[in-house]
Amino acid sequence: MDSKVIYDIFYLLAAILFILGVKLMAHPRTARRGNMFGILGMTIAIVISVLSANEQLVSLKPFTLFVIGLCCLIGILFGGILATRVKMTEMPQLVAVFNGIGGLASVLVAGAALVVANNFSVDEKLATGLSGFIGSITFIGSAVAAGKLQELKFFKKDFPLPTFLRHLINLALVLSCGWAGYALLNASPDQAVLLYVAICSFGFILGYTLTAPIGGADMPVVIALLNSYSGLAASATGFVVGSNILIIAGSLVGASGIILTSLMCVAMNRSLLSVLFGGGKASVDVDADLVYATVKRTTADDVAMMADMSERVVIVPGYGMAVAQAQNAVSDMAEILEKRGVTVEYAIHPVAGRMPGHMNVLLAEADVDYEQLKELEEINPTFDTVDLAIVLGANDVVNPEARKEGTVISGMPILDVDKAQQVVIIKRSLGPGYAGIPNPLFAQDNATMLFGDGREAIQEIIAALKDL
Amino acid sequence: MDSKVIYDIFYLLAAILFILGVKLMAHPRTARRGNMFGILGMTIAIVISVLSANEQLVSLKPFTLFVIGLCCLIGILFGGILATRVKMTEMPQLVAVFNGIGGLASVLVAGAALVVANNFSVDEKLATGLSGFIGSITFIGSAVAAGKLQELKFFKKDFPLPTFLRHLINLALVLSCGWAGYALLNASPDQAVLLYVAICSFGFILGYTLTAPIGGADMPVVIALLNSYSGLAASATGFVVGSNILIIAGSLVGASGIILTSLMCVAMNRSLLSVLFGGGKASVDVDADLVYATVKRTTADDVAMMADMSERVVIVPGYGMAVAQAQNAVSDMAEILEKRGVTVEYAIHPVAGRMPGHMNVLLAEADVDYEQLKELEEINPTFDTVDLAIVLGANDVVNPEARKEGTVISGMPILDVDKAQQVVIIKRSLGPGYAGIPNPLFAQDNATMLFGDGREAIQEIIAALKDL
Amino acid sequence: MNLAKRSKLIIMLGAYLFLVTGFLLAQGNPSAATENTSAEQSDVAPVADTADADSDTAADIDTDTDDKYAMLMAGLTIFIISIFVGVEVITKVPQKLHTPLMSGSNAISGITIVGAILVSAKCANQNNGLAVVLVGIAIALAMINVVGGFGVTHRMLSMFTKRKKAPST
Amino acid sequence: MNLAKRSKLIIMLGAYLFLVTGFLLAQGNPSAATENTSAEQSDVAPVADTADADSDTAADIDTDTDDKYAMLMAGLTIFIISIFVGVEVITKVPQKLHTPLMSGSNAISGITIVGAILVSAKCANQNNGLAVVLVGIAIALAMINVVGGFGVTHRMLSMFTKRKKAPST
Ligand SMILES: NC(=O)c1ccc[n+]([C@@H]2O[C@H](COP(=O)([O-])OP(=O)(O)OC[C@H]3O[C@@H](n4cnc5c(N)ncnc54)[C@H](OP(=O)(O)O)[C@@H]3O)[C@@H](O)[C@H]2O)c1
Ligand SMILES: NC(=O)c1ccc[n+]([C@@H]2O[C@H](COP(=O)([O-])OP(=O)(O)OC[C@H]3O[C@@H](n4cnc5c(N)ncnc54)[C@H](OP(=O)(O)O)[C@@H]3O)[C@@H](O)[C@H]2O)c1
Repeated sequence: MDSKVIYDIFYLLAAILFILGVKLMAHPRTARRGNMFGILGMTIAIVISVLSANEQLVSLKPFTLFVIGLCCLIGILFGGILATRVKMTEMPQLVAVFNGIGGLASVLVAGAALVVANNFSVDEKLATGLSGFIGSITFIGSAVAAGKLQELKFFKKDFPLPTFLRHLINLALVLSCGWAGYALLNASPDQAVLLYVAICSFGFILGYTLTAPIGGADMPVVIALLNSYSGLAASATGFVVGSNILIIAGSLVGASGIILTSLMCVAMNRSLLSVLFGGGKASVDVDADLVYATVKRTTADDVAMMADMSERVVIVPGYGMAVAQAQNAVSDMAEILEKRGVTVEYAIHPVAGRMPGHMNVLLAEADVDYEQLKELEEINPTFDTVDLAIVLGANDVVNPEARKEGTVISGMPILDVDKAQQVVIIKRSLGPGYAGIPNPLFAQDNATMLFGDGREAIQEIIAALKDL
Repeated sequence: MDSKVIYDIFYLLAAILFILGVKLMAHPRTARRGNMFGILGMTIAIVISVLSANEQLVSLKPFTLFVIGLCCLIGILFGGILATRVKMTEMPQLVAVFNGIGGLASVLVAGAALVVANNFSVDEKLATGLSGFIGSITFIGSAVAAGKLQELKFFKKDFPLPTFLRHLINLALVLSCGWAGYALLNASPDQAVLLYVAICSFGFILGYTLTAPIGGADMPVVIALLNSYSGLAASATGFVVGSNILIIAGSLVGASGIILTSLMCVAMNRSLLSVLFGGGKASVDVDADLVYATVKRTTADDVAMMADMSERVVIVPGYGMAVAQAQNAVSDMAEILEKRGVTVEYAIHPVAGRMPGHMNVLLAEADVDYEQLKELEEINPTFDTVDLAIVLGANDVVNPEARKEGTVISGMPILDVDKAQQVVIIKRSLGPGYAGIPNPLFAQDNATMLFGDGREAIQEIIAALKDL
Repeated sequence: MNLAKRSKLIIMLGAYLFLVTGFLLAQGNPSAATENTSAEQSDVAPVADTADADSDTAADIDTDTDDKYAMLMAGLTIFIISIFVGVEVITKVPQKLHTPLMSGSNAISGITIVGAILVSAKCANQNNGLAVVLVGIAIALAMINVVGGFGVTHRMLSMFTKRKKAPST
Repeated sequence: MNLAKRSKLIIMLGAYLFLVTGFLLAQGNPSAATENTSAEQSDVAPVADTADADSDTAADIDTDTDDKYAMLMAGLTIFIISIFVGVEVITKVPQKLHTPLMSGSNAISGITIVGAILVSAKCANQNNGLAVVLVGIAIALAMINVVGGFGVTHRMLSMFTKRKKAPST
């Protein structure tokens, strides 16, 4: 009894550390400490759980402890490799992978708890079913999302079924899960395990049929949603094993995921339903050639000259910067310009790139001071005093069409780049961005295009600047 | 069992309503809805508790239900009378009275639970002891605070004992409570009740000895602190009767009180300890006559003239406005000035008056639009464009001494009234305010004094304005 | 603000440590634990005390005291997380609404009325009429707190929402 | 912002209703309740089932199922209040830190490892080696989640705190 008290107090302490950790994430200065709080909380929780397991073990003791230790080591090894090796541009995929892994772990834990349980109450069975259901959807859904973002062949091909049939299949799967879950509540232990396996299998299939038809570019929303699910699965597991820390930590993650999801949807001016079940995207009926009739080209030398003569330059990065991995080159260019007395700022749109905060992370990787990164509300009123705006691989987030009615991006707040004195757009072609519509900004009087890969173009500008 | 589920879900709903209610308090527009949420939550909680009590009753059923109903009615009656009859200027006292009543209720409930308990565990006994201890301190402490604020004779006389002896007595009382509480944990049921009575008696005395020596003007801090205590007492009672809603609601109140306490202390630049145990106030060693050598007087007619010729007038209300009940007169004066094309604003210092938000409530009562009320950070940078500042019964919050080192108010942020073109100070004399130090503002070149009761002075100005 | 934040942290950790030490003290006291068990045995109603004896060896059986303990721990968890909610929510209330906040939260602390009503049933079941009357007083007091607190808050807030009226004189 | 606030409310109420209906469904099912009791009786360990029979009449005696139920309710309460804390705390995180927030909260969801370790003891106590190995896999997976998530968050945040370096070329 006494040791249990101490354990529980430490669990509570761990929960407090998690909450404080997230709280400290509210500022770049304290965020690192916040992460440390999280690590500390997790370490405490794991150590305490091992201690209490050790105390409860009456048979297979050495074997179990060995398995726990070994598996922890394996996890640390692989987790460490993933954390240190993966490129910053692959962050969205990595988060998806972690999500999926977390979901699968929930499935396994709840399943194992069910197998060894001898007197599960109805509500514990309900929690087990939920845990399996959510966890399995999260697992496969995240795998699909990661595959699409990594642009793996397998996930690229279109989903073969028509929308109506797809919805029907999904509905059937959900109903089957519901039925299996209901049966689980009344089932004998042996049946229960079988039914649990059924729920998880349906969940796995559902994870695929739900996410496979969603376009690769919508994946970030899906990932945030699945992040939320992985938290809910952890919470459900908490109800299964009767552990408050799982409930608290899981609900924190659940809240975080759902908030990020809704922020992304708001910033894109789309509803979550239209992201998940399609129907949001209208077909392109604007004639791109007409829009682009007056497009002017420019050269790296000209851009360098313009930049050098400017007082204030704003760089607007977008998904193309991530694709081209141009962040370091951009940072170097900014440095050179600043040495020449030019004020350089970055305008970061909330949904630039493919995940929330994507551009911030990339630019931070390139050692850009976070004070230089301006958010939309902050920089938009000052665009008319900007001498030169360099749009680097951004498209939708600077598309003035968003101000009109009736386009797919109508209502989405955009960066008012078109109000700058001069605009240079760096991209490989006149191809559209994520939303698939042409951008009249490119043909504006004060705009010129610099065609080419993002990083190469910037490097050419740097070379030209050095020659000046 | 089934009805219990429904009850518990409704309790949870009530808790959610409380949280949402406080959340909605974040804006004047939604605050009323927030209060309604609170009322709804409380109604649900009470109805559910009566239903579940009705279900559990096996003997004395009609009698008990009658008592519950009757007592509820009595409570509603008296509560209603207090809520509707009490003047807005007496708000601080009223809050103190409610606090004390809540604390006493906690004492009684925990006591009754102890009397009828047959197998209280150690922790429930601990919670009972805490509930009695905190509740009894809250009860008497609040009574003293209310008495002091109402300026009742009985509470006015100085505490007769020297500081050192006082601390000793307090320490002895706390230790006695600790001893009684410790004994309570191991006591048999009969002993337990006696020990509980002892704890509460010590608590009652402690409530008096702790608060009686604190100056009347420090009472608002004490009230906020006791507010927090009454919440903690409710939480402790929740542990005693095993009810989560009490725990949640109580901790909300506990957090609210402690935050208000710390905000007040920060705004006054004093530590909580110095408020509670004295020692913060230095004796006045500035010669008031010297400071006030160059004070100039003015008349209501002159003030009316000055105000009429101004473009922008700022009214700075203080505790004196509350004493003189001048809020309606002020609002009328502002209206007349506005009709004559003068911009009128109010500068509200965080600790003007005697409780947080005191001035806001009074001015709101006088139908002043809350958009006109400016907070310190907002209005301070603009004081040099103010033509006339009318300081009405405020003193410390406009005392430039706060900018110097070594005075009792050093470091307290003040309203920069002295930067205005003209300053008129309306008060009855050259007497000091709450902090007890002279105010060099009164003798400044651009300042003139209008001596008299706040309301009468304003009414004279109004009359003069009408004659212009 | 930074100071306020830091003080918040300290307050929360303080409250936590306060509770935890108090609790540990109570638990760490072996005589208290025994007393507790014996009090239970003198119970009128049949409690499943027999299970207590062999419960320490079997790993996953909940006994009565274990459950009571678990409830206490859950209560403590709820308390601490609610304090977090409270702190987060209340720091967002602007200064000008601090007086209504104070009276409103005051009204919420009248929630003890629920405790009073629940206890009244226990008192009555033991045929303790006097205890019922005592609890009745508590109900009346808490009700004053509730009605008065919410009423006065409503009165204040109604003033805040009104627009400027025509001059009274 | 107003939209975000409203959606928050809806989300929370939604989650609440979702749980509550699921739960009511489970409780409202009488056959489930009987099945549940019979499953308990076939239990290996001696549970105090005898107390169950007369517990419904006596008011203040906690039985085993009652306590399990109370724990569930407490869990639900903790869940909902934690969601409030989460919403309050997370809405304060600025946009620029959303990617680290995502990976950090991801790491926190690896808390299932605690559940896995706790369950592993139960599996071992039933001499179910296979179950232990299965749970072991769960431990490894959750550990990847934890270490990877916190690691990558740390890596990102370290970049955020660094000042501008000298140009690389
Ligand atoms: N951030 C999020 O959380 C999130 C989540 C979901 C969806 N989205 C959506 O993603 C979009 C983001 O807007 P955005 O403006 O950042 O990107 P975008 O509209 O997708 O446009 C990216 C542009 O980058 C160019 N590009 C690609 N590779 C390049 C390379 N190697 N070098 C130079 N340019 C390259 C492409 O043009 P070329 O092919 O001609 O080079 C493309 O037009 C928004 O529509 C948003 O709604 C964002
Ligand atoms: N708001 C809070 O939460 C709170 C809490 C605790 C302490 N405090 C303290 O209270 C003080 C508040 O500052 P304050 O400037 O508002 O008030 P103050 O410094 O206490 O000064 C009030 C002034 O009003 C004058 N006065 C009194 N009755 C009057 C009447 N009928 N007509 C006209 N004038 C009258 C008094 O001067 P005469 O006697 O000459 O008329 C006095 O100098 C601060 O020191 C603050 O720290 C505030």
